[in-house]
Amino acid sequence: MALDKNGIAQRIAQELRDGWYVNLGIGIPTLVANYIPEGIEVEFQSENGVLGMGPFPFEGEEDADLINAGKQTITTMKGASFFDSATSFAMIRGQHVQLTVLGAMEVSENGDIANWKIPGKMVKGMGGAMDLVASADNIIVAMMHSNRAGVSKLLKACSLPLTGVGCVKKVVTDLAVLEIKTGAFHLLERAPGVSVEEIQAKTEGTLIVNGIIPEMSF
Amino acid sequence: MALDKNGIAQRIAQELRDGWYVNLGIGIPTLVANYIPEGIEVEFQSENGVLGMGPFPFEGEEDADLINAGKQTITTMKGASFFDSATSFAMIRGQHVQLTVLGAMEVSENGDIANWKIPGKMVKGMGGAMDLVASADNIIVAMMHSNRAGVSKLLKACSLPLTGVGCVKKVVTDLAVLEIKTGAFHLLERAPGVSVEEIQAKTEGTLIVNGIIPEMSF
Amino acid sequence: MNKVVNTVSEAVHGIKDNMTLMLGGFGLCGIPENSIAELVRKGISGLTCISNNAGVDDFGLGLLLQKKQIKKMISSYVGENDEFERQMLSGELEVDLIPQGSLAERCRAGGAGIPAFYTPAGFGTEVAEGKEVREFNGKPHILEHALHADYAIVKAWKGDTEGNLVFKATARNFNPMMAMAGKITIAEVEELVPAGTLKPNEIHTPGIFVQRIFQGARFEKRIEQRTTRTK
Amino acid sequence: MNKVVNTVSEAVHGIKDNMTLMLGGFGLCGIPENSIAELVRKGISGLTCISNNAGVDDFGLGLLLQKKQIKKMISSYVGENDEFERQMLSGELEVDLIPQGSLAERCRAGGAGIPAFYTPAGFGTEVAEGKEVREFNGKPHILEHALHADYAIVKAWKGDTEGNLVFKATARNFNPMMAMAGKITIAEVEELVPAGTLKPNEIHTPGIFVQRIFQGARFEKRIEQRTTRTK
Repeated sequence: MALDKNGIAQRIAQELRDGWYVNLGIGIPTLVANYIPEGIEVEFQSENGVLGMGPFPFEGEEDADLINAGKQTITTMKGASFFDSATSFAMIRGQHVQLTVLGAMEVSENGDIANWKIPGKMVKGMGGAMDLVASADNIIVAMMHSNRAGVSKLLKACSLPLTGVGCVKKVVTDLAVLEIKTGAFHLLERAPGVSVEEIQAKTEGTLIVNGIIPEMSF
Repeated sequence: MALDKNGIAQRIAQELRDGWYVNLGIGIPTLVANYIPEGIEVEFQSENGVLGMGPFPFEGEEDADLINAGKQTITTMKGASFFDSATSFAMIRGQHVQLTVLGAMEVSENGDIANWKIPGKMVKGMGGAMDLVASADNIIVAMMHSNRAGVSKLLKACSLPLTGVGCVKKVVTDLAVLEIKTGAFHLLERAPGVSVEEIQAKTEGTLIVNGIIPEMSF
Repeated sequence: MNKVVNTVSEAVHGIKDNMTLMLGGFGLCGIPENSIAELVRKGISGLTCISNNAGVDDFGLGLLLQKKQIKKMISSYVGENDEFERQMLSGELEVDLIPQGSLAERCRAGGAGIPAFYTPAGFGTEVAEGKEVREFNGKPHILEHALHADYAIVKAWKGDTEGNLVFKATARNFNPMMAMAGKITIAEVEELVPAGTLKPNEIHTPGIFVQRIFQGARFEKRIEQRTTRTK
Repeated sequence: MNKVVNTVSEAVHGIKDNMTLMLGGFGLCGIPENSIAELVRKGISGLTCISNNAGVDDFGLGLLLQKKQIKKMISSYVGENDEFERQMLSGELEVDLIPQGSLAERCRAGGAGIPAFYTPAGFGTEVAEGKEVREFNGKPHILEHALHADYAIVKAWKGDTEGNLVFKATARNFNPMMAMAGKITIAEVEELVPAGTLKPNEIHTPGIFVQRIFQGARFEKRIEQRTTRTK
């Protein structure tokens, strides 16, 4: 059965390593914070200027001056720090953040990503996404395998304006975990009960299936 | 009579304007702080990371963590701030400092300055001088008119390695106040009792003497 | 060096039609709301606004957009504003979208006398069109230029009479870099204190970057996405 | 994220002959004196040291110079050190002199992922030799590249177990930028406090830039130019 958004987040959380600083994008990536594996300590950076983000505040304890990059009210953990936007992107561009998780509209088999613009229809802007994808060594895209119209989001080439080129290394969708290398999507894991055939059918880009593909385990 | 170092500093202090941020170099420039005209408020920046420098501390009140760019112990005034070296030079390079006063070994008639190196003999380094002279709109050089061997320091062309090109606008020496423009030293004022002839004799570069040259007044 | 002006009207004095402004803030967090209200009241138009976001329909820069006082926006993300999207898609509003990190760095560069720098952000995208590309350490980078403004308007938590500023939490965001990059920088603060009150070690923006400072009459500090958990 | 190491020996573990180090400080102010002493003790040699100054004959980096452990210095001002001048003029020591502002900005650039930037400092001088010159706004600028180091060693006033740092007065100087630019950054602090003790708003260097932190056993904090006035 395909994963829901929480399932995707939970699977991505397994990629976390002790001691990492992590930037989580808006949407599914934000949910990753709810599934940090036991015994592992990570710290969350938000590009609007905070390191050591904590959970949402209790009602009545919201602070208008304390938000994340999604403009949501947040709290901070012990050892948190605040800084300006230039310093925040110094952390990102300077590769001090070990993992970036973000959403996408399209990902191509060579690791291109598009997530900021639909010409003539929607232009919200790239926010920090272009800096994040151009800088980070370790980028995981969290998204549904197909869009609402049922069209694959894992493509031979992106059709939408790009956010970054050749930068995505791993994609976790509701159906699968895929690694991008040698110009193709390499299938690593299937969602529980989802067949290789279904993944193949819903992947427009080149899919490499090597040997037996295990199910994700939680 | 030629001015002493304090006289030079006192004359330069007359150039200060209310509300200016000022960077004073090591040596004669440091003395300028002792002669701020009445009714004028200026704030001193030191490039090692302090704005709002005050006088030297009383004996026993020195703080090893509080020094100026000459490594001397200092104090701070009300409203002072500390910052890192990158921010300090952002102030300088970004032209937020209204006046820079520094010493020189040589100045040329087109505004070049040399003050950091004597090949084969002395190489102390340029410190912040190259950033200061390349950035500041308003640079005054404070120096003796001739060196210890009696050789003019106001030259047609500098013989020593340059600190900056075409950047010095004004020079105040023990003998004169001179403006640099149109590729020449323009004599503006004489030290009390010093003749135009003496200044002419001790200036190797082109000296323009236009009309009657007044004595400096203190 | 006393930088205090008594009213918001005095603070924005000199801002004229068709000027370029920088405005601090991220979303509605840390925005100079008193100054924005005054610009709306004065009806200054044809403005080019450099600001990470464009407010929401009825708050922040959205208020200036409603009145069509903005000619051009230079931002990184404008996704919370229907009127913005309408004006942009209809071509009434010029928009220059810039990666957030490049926007922050370009403002800092403007204030720091760095005319241009290389960044990997945006290579291979629309953002790189017409820009020089150069490889460093085997990785392509694009050349980005400094941004400057006639006036920068920032919002701080506390400020002293000399223009020294302290920001609170994530309301800091773009404010410090924009303070550096304005020909004239106006700071509105929640609390104006005498010089000497703020510890020199804890000042975020030294007063040298600020030309005018005033205590805002009222701060709504609206929350854009109130998000809570249950006990 | 606990970054605490217990001894200076553990802190400098992994620093080997011929590596490139950044060392914070301006003159003798804000230098990591415990770590320097340990490098002297361990006899690590062939070092390239990026540091604004080179200490004095018998303190700071001067101690490493005395023992000829430094192959190359990258500095802006080295005028307080006779042994330095002797080694440089004799050719025993390579020296790369850099304008102080460019040095600071190049360290920051290294930490911030900016591979290169333009600055007016040094145009028309020896410093510009071999460097690209480009005009911006009618003024010539030179291209300067980012600096990086295998290890950056900084000194802070207070630090917490997560590596967050606060500096005191002008002992801040180059320390924050160098902390950003080290592959591994070691912070020695006068006072090590538990996480949560330092206010998030008052932290100068966020812990993300620091990999190891320890409380120095002893700080001499020598004054280079004791200057006083009389009452």
